Amino acid sequence: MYSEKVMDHFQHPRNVGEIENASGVGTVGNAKCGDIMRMYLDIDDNGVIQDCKFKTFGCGAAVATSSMATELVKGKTIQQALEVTNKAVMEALDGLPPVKVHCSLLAEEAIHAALWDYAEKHHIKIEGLSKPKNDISEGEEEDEY
Amino acid sequence: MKKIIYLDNAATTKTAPEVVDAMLPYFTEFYGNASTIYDLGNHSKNAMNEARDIIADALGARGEEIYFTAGGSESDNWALKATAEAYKSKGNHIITSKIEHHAILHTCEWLEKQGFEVTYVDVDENGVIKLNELKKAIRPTTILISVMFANNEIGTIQPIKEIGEIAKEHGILFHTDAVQAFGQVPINVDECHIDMLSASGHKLNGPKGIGFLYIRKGVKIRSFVHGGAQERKRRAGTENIPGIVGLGVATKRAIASMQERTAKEIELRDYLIDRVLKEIPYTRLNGHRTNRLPNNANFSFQFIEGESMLIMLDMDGICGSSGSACTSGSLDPSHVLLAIGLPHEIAHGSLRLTLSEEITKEDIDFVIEKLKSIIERLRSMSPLYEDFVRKSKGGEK
Amino acid sequence: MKKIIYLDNAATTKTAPEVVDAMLPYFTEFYGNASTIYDLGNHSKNAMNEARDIIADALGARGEEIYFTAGGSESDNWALKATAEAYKSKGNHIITSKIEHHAILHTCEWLEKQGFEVTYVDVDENGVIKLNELKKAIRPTTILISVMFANNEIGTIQPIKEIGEIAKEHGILFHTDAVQAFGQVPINVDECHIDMLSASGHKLNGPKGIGFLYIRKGVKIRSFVHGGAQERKRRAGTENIPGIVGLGVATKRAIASMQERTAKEIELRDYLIDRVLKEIPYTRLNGHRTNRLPNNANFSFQFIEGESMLIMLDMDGICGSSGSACTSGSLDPSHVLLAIGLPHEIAHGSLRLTLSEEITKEDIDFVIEKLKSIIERLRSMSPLYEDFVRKSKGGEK
Ligand SMILES: Cc1ncc(COP(=O)(O)O)c(C=O)c1O
Ligand SMILES: Cc1ncc(COP(=O)(O)O)c(C=O)c1O
Ligand code: FES
Ligand code: FES
Repeated sequence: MYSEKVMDHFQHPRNVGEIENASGVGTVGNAKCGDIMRMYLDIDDNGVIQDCKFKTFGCGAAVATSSMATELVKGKTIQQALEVTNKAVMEALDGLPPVKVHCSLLAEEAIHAALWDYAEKHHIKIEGLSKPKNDISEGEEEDEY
Repeated sequence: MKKIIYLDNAATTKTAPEVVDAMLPYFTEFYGNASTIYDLGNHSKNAMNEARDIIADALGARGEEIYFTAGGSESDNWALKATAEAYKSKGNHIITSKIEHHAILHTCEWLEKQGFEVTYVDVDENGVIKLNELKKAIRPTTILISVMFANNEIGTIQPIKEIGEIAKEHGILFHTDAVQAFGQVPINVDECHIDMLSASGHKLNGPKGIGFLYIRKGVKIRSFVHGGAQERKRRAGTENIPGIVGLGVATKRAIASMQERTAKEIELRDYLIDRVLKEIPYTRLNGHRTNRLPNNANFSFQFIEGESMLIMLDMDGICGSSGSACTSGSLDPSHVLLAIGLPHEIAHGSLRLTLSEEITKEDIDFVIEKLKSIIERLRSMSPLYEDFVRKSKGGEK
Repeated sequence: MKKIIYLDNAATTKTAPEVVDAMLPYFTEFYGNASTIYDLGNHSKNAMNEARDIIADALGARGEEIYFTAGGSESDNWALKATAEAYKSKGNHIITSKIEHHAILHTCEWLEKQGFEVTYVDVDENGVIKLNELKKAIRPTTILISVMFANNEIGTIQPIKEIGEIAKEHGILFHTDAVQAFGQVPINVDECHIDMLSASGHKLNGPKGIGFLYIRKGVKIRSFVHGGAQERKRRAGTENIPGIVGLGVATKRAIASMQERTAKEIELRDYLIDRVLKEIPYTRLNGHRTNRLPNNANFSFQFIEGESMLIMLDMDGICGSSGSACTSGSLDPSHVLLAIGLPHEIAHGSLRLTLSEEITKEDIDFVIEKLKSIIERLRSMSPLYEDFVRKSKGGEK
């Protein structure tokens, strides 16, 4: 069901854990399935993400996308991190089954939530970042039979 | 190949080798259509009626009351839709439970769209139907009560005899989905006042794609699959003779070995339940502690999500399930676990392990060890667990 | 054992040994439920999707347009009932032919009881549907045309492409019961504008109890069997993996051998037809002379009753049928033979012989010799024949 990359990131998730006194922490829940992801960011004075860790209560895809997302944002600037969309995460994982596309949104939203927390703590405004929703759910329609 | 410990026997079972052996001649040698006049067709007809009698015997019924179908889902659809059609002049109300299989629930929803009214009776925290609510739900227009014999997720066995008596007292038809119970627990349709009963071959080491509906003689019921005159004109379609023969042999086998097999399964199941509850914290058992299917254990592990757990178990060669396999297309937590009162996030972390006669104590020991480390690992990754630990620590200060 | 000459391949076929071989591992080794997450279940899922693709390829369709069922009858019921349900806001009129299989006709009758209107279009004396009548039957409320690809009794192949074009022109859905045609004649769903197509495994040396419904992408259709999320939520029930694998292999086999096999069958069929018509007096061929299934011959022998003929043939080891096997529960003469204009007493004396690739010219010669003496014997016993002879003699005086 899952690609080899997904299985690899599931079996050996990168950057699991917490960051003490993180620059930003974001927790998001997925209304569609009830799963939850938390992202910790350590951002230096130049606005570069030095470290990133996550915790996830979710399916295999949720764990793998969290892991991949942390890899993708590490070492990036805030602006670059904003470009790590769910599509980018999915591509990096060689794709997800259709029913699991929503899981990758969790990762994107968690990054945004952590950045929002950082911005609030530091009283700055990040271009292109809007207040994250507590619960994400997307408009993908199930066929009605 | 890695050793596999298959603990998903409620989803489907291995077809027993003697069942396959019995089926084989009916593919390539006695392949005649049972509805024909020549000798080759008679072979098929005789084999089919032998299977019918074996099944009838197992239920205390008569051969002519057994109608073969393609499986449990078709039997459930048939029982409900065709009874509704046949008895709609008498009334339009049906009673069922909140924890039925989707083959019943979605059929009920469909019937509601056709103008029928359905009451979904509650269950208690062990998954046992509330009999007083069931009684209160009865109306003069009630034509059918359908309550499953045993639940496929949490294994709870329902008070079928009591329900049958209530139905009988009120002159209401009683159907039971016995897909999980047939071959696992003794069933007598007369003692329990069962008018219709669904079962499916692949749950008792028989083949997939075959099942039956028991219909008590005298019950008016229409066809569900219309067409040829097979199954006494009640179920059309060329008879699946190999499947029917396989189901017959599987039934014979399940009934003959039931006592010994389930005694062993109950012992192992209880060993599994006791150790897991003792050795893994923040864990609960779902379903009734004793009144449950011999091979069923169902746990909820707090702070943990089911799919991740299943994938990790699979890596260790352990096949289990989270919620019902048939509903894995859905992301919603199991309606059964919600009905017994679990909150969403706990329902998410459920694990169903269903044993077979092949499972040993060593297997169970292996599973428990693996499970312990998987749960620990997943909890260490879980933001919910983090919050919980933080809060407890906060409380200790 | 006595040698059997099996000439009832339209009723059912021998499951090919390579089909059985392909199925075997899925009973006892890869028995996992396809709707599960672990590796064992993936095995099943992959095997199932491979079969789906083979079948789709055979029709010029896509894998996701193939939905597995328990056989032709279920497919026919599903196609008609669920389309009617889904499109009833558009209209309540359905068009079919007078010579459909009972799986279509009885379903139509059921739909009539639910308030739908059905036009049963006539056929000509060869069993070909009257296209001008079909066109005239179309109303603004027509939602579905269902015409069989080839008839199971008389073998006549219908002008499916023309019907498809008419349906398309009027924006009406087109279903075809291809249970007899699939694997026997080339079919392309796009060329013929087919929206839905029914087939059944056991008619093409596949297993019994498995079939499929092709549903063109975009066709709104409801479920017929409600329940679990299998078959993209459209057909509930644990997937019959061995059956599905068998159907896949049978399809591959039938498609690969089609040209050579049917060329041989046509030659033998024509040899049989020519000799019977020449050597047995008062005999007619039913169905179209050339536009018929490669393996189908159907005769009416005047002054003779079908069952007696079948029993005598069986004594010589020959399996044939009189009318459709599926209607043998009924004593009425075949609705197909009546529709092509045969009077009752001639319809009663019909014999259908349907060949397979295993049949040789020697077999056919044997059958013709036996048939000649059986007909002679039965005629010598027939009062109808006596009257006839008397009358003819009277005429000669
Ligand atoms: C034309 C036709 N349609 C439908 C069916 C029903 O198929 P099954 O008996 O496999 O359900 C048959 C076979 O009996 C048939 O010949
Ligand atoms: C209680 C119950 N009812 C009905 C079914 C449906 O049976 P099948 O999948 O064989 O159609 C199942 C199995 O999934 C079940 O467990
Ligand atoms: S199913 Fe919930 S995140 Fe994947
Ligand atoms: S006399 Fe027997 S069926 Fe007509």
